[in-house]
Amino acid sequence: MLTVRDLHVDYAGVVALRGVDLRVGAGELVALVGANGAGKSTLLAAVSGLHRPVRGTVTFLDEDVSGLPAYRIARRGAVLVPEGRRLFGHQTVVQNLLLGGYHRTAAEREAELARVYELFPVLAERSGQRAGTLSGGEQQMVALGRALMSRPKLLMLDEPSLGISPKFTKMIFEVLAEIRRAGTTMLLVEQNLRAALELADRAYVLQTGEVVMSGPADELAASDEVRRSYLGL
Amino acid sequence: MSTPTVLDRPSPARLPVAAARRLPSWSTAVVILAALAAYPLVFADSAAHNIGILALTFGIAATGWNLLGGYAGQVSFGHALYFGTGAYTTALLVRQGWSPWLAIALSLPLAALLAAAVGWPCFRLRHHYYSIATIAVAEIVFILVTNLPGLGQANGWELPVVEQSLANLQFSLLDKRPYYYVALGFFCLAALAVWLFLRGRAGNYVRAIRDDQEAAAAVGIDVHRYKLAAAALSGAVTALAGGYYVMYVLFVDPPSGLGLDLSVSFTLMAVLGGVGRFWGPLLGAWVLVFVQDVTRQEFSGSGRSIDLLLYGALIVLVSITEPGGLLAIGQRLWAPVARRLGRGRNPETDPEPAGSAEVKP
Amino acid sequence: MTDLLQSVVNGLLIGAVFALVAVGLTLIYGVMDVINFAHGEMVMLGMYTSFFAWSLLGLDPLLSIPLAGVSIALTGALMYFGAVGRVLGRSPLAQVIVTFGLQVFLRGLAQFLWTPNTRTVPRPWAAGLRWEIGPVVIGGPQVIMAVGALLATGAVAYFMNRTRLGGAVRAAGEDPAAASLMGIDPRKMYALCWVIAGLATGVAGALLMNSYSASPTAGVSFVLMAFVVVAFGGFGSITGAALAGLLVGVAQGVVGLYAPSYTLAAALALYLVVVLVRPQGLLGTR
Amino acid sequence: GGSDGAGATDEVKLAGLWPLSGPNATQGTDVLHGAELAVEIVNNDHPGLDLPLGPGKGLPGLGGAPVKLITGDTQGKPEVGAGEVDRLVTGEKVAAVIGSYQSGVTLTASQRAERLGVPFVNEASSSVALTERGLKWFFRTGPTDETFARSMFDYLKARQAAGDQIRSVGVFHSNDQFGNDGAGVTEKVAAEAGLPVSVNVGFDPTAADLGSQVAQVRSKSPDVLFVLAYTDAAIKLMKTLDQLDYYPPALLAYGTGFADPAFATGLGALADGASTRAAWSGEIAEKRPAAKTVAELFQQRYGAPMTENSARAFTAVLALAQAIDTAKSVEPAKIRDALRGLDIPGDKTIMPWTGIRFDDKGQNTGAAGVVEQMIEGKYRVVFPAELSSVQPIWPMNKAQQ
Amino acid sequence: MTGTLSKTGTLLKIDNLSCRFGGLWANRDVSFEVEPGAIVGLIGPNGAGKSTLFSMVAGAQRPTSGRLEFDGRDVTGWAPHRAARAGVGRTFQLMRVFGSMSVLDNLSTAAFARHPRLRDARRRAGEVAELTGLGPVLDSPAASLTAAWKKRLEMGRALATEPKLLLLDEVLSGLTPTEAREAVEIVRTINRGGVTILMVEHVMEVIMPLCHRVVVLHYGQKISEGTPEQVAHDPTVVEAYLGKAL
Ligand SMILES: Nc1ncnc2c1ncn2[C@@H]1O[C@H](COP(=O)(O)OP(=O)(O)OP(=O)(O)O)[C@@H](O)[C@H]1O
Ligand SMILES: Nc1ncnc2c1ncn2[C@@H]1O[C@H](COP(=O)(O)OP(=O)(O)OP(=O)(O)O)[C@@H](O)[C@H]1O
Ligand SMILES: [Mg+2]
Ligand SMILES: [Mg+2]
Repeated sequence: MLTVRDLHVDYAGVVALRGVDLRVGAGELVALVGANGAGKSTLLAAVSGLHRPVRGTVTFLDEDVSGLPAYRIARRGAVLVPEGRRLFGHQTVVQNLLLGGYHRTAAEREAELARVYELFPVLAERSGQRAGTLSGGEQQMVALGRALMSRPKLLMLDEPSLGISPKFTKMIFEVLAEIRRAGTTMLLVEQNLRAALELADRAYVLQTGEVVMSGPADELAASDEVRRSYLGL
Repeated sequence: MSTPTVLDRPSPARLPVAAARRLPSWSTAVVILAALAAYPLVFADSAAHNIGILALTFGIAATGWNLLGGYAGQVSFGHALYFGTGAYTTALLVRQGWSPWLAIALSLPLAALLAAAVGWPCFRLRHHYYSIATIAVAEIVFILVTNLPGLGQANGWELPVVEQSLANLQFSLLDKRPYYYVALGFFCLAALAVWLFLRGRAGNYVRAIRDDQEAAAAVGIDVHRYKLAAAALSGAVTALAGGYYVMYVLFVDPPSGLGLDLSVSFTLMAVLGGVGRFWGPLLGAWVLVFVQDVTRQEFSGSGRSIDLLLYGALIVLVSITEPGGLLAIGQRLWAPVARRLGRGRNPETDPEPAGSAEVKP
Repeated sequence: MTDLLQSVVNGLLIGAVFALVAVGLTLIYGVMDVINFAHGEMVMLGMYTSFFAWSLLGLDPLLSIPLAGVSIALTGALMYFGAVGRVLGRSPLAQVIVTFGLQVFLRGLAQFLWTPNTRTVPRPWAAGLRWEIGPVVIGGPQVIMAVGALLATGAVAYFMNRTRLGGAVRAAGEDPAAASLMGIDPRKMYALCWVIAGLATGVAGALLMNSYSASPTAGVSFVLMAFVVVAFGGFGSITGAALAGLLVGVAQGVVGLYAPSYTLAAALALYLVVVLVRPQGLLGTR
Repeated sequence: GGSDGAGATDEVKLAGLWPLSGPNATQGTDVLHGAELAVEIVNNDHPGLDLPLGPGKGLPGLGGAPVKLITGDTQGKPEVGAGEVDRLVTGEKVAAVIGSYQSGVTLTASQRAERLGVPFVNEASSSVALTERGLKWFFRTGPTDETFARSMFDYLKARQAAGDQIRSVGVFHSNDQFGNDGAGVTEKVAAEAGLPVSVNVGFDPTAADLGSQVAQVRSKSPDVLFVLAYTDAAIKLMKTLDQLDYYPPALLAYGTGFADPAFATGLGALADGASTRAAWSGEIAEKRPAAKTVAELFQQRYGAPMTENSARAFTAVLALAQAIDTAKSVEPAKIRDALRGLDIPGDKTIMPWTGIRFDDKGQNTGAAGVVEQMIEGKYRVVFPAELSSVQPIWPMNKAQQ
Repeated sequence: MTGTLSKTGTLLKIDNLSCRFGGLWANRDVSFEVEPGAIVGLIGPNGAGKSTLFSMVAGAQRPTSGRLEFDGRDVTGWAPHRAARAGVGRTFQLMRVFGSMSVLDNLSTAAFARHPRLRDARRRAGEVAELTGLGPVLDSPAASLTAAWKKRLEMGRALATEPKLLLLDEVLSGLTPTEAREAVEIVRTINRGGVTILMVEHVMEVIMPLCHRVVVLHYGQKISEGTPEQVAHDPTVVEAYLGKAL
């Protein structure tokens, strides 16, 4: 579904990604792990069009999307839940959610809204509240719900558990599992490595802008290198 | 202690070069001042001197503005108020027979006090709210001076023509170099005052306030107090420009001493030259005065405003091509040369704080 | 007493016009965070459009409203694509200065193209109307301008707050990157924002021709007041601008009765007092 | 005039400083056109024209040297005007300066000329204060506001004699040098005439709305309203009077905005009834052959009728040229002396004046004003009676019907 | 606002502190104490009021009611810069570095609080940089740092003011377990240097080994307090915060 080939990205001349290759098959949940500053967010930003790669190609659904602006990639069905949630704080919960389904028909949006409310009943209660005043966990649910509103073919998540209480984190992972059962392909960046590797089919380890390891998630979780460098065991 | 991770990473030291805009070194200052001192000798005609005098005078005002608006981040659109304080105080006292030197000197603390008094309530306001409030205050004073008896009202004041001497700050109009060198002296004074303020703790403090007020308070900075301090010095410096300007023109009325256009032009000069850069305002003032003068002389005779057309277009073009101001353009052009000369260091280069790649207004 | 009443009515009517002029300004501020110094010039261009519609086509200013609206909407798009859109993402000051350059440029352009002459529509249709309610005389143009202003302000407010597209414009304003992740093209939304601001401003210009004269500097008298109205109402709040416009208008009217030289000063002072108590303006949120 | 004598001398450079951009650029350009036409008449042969230097080419006193007008833009700003004097005197080495329309600009520009020791001839600034400063290089060809005020009060006296009731006057003035000084003069002359000033309203020239200011005038209902306003405000005022349906019995303006052609064209019928003082009038020009010829030349050249402003500039330039010709020198001091001794009779001008002769303050004692009223879209002279051809309409709103 | 000042056994005494935003009580009658030299954890669900409590202690938020005592003085309602000078250092949950300034200038700006002279402040900044491992980025503009570095800078900057009490708001989140472990070491070192620490963190792996004592907030109220073990097994905490026992 998604193929990244030889991707190079830099920030004003400073290299952030150097020749990354990555593949996500339809229906897969792929985890992307690595230290701080390894380039995980950069990779997601490049795939979703927020950041323009210097070199390399991103192919999504057999089409080359490298260099397309973010909104066009989003319309093709590759949707990112960005670092820091990025809600529209001045708009209400329901307005945020509806913006998620901006390009769908009114009927589709209504149907999707009902599905999101089913996944996150709290959001139905809070639908009229301004998103900026929600608690961190609730905001994360809105961010996730907003991305689901467009019925993405590929859902990319950047550290969904960051700053979230343990109880909520657990809940979010449960929801992710459910979304996945419903057939959505996912690319997940997560520092909570144990949970991520538990959930994922496959994983890539990123280091200094390069993929240093990849493979089935359970194998990676068991590897010495990962246990030592990332899990601190 | 330990570095953040066991893993190798791109060295952060290779991140885009120094954001930390450093203050100018002594050597830069000496070179610039020497060039300024040589200017009227190289360009000998009166029109060039006139441009130099106005550029230095407005350069003082813009440098004053830059302290508050550029370094401390409090964008004032009402600085004509302090320029006017200098101009009007000087005019008032000189008309009473005072020495202009004394009159100008007295106007400085007065402007500082006024700036602090305006800042006291207005610094509660943030961002554009502050900017618009400064417009409001300056315009109210403008209207009061225009209408209340005692300050010349709308007619303004003429200053008496007296014997030409340094003591009287009046010189021959045929050879304006004395005017120029006095202006240069005043500019040095203003620049030194601003530099001394920025050099130490206060300079760090006001820049911290500009970047993040809450965080500044959290490290023990009395935000309000330092804003007031910056405003006071900024006001005094701007008043110096006003005082000298009125001695040069020998006339002041509300539009020429207190007008909104004047406030905007200080901002414009600073931004055009490079806001928050030490020499930016002077450069901006010079370019602006020059362009204004030349376009007016060359293109206004027709009464069709071609001068304004060009002037406006130029401002738009410069802002579009280089938001860091002319100084940044200059540095970019200079950089390869400097490198070839083996002096690659770029003390004032500073890109805008690195933002995300996406558009964000 | 009669005079006071008359002044209050005058103030309310002119206040509505201030509000309308301020709408475009607050819209661009609210979405783009840009103070548009060239706003007065957009009003001026709107007035010229309406004037030429009258002098060349014989259209009454009321009939030229759509034409002026569309023309200035296009001008807005041009200003966005040609200048302002190119400095997005840079320091707010850089953007302000671009709009300032546009101000000087457009004013110069108007003088270049149309000379500095003052252009007036001598007797627009609305000037034939006049109401006398008790001792108070209300001129037709004033009423037409006020009603038009309130309708246009309401329409813009409705669009921004109640429609899907308006929501997308606001979203792009709040966080363009996030908006583009929703499949919304933020640049298109910004352009749209300038178009709508231009539309409102053009309508304002045409309405103003019912009573005012077009000249290259015609925008000046409105724009300072518009700035104040926008900050007074709370940057970005359309209803706030409407409220503030009326307040400022009444303050001006009443003070004009006793101290005509201080009308502007009074409005500014009122604004200062309010904003010092409520730093975010009447209805502002940030 | 003069013959092409013994070979051409260098040209004589004169500086002309007017607001060529900014809000008063229309008037500034109009003034400039008048000055240009004068230069054209001096430099070229106009055999039949009975004006100084009309026939013949150039300045005969200087061997037929042509005059060259170098313009500077004051932008209507006093400080810019002063700077331009510097530039043109020290840079272009002009022999004398003419300018600068607005009184405030004339004030600073003439002070600069004084410091530089160059004659400054003013064409159209009427502020009384200008000639009260004891300047030695300053000359004004046009009437002062005081002269104008006296003409207007003479007119009022005549109306009283004709039976119109005039018990009080009001003043409505733009808040700037021109407006303030004019208001002061009006009050002074009104006091001399024994008429109380019941209301004196100053307004911000850039104000969007004049509603409450007019309401204030209305509340005092003066019988005559004196107005000092530039074009924009003049138009706003007339529209506001219409909308509030309030007209004072008479509205007497001090020229400027009311003399702008845009006033009549912009307002159409709404302008009817307004009166203004004038130093020149198209109607009078019809009656004088020289004035008529000049007005026609102007119309030909610029495709617009000559106005008071252009006529005044024309006259000032011609007077200055005559003085230089008499001086036979471009030396400033000699030109000044020649200006002091200048004596041009009234019929050798295009103005309804008794002539051009400067008193020791530099004021032309021959300058005078007339009063015109807008009747059916045209300004008609209504005072003094000997120059007028129509009866004034009193009260003014009768003209509206 | 009278009452005797507490004995020297307490550095920070939070006494019935409440904070209300409109109809919402972000904190309600919260009381606890922090003894000098301790590392105290503050945990609770999102929106429980932890950051608000920090803001009040640091003077950035005025309490609706209640009382704050710091180092033997009543500091209720003090302006933030006064609190900082009295010895309260804080970090911000959403990082607020001085973006246009270099990391070194960020640190020295903070160090000026105790060292008015530029040279002394620079020296202090250098010490802090070494302690927090900011050495490699000293010359970079703060805006260009990654989140993890910014958090580190937040910590260093607070430390440069030489606080008696350091308030750390989620400075260790978003780190891999290995990185977190290193950061924990830095916190320990700071603490050993005599700085008392009150920290908010959601990662129990960090809180458990580091904190001497933990306070739990829920809906603005304190629901539990004790050693990490006690708290982790408190059923109310499990129910409200952990979801399941550790
Ligand atoms: N806006 C920026 N400007 C300059 N450099 C940047 C910027 N954003 C990221 N970088 C650099 O790019 C590299 C990769 O950053 P990225 O944010 O992708 O890492 P990450 O793996 O997501 O880390 P984290 O776990 O902290 O989120 C880092 O070295 C960082 O210094
Ligand atoms: N300025 C404010 N205005 C209105 N409500 C606020 C404000 N600041 C905080 N709140 C509300 O107060 C509550 C407590 O917020 P606080 O930031 O203290 O929570 P927290 O415990 O730090 O949560 P998290 O773990 O998500 O950071 C939240 O519901 C929040 O929405
Ligand atoms: Mg990341
Ligand atoms: Mg928090």
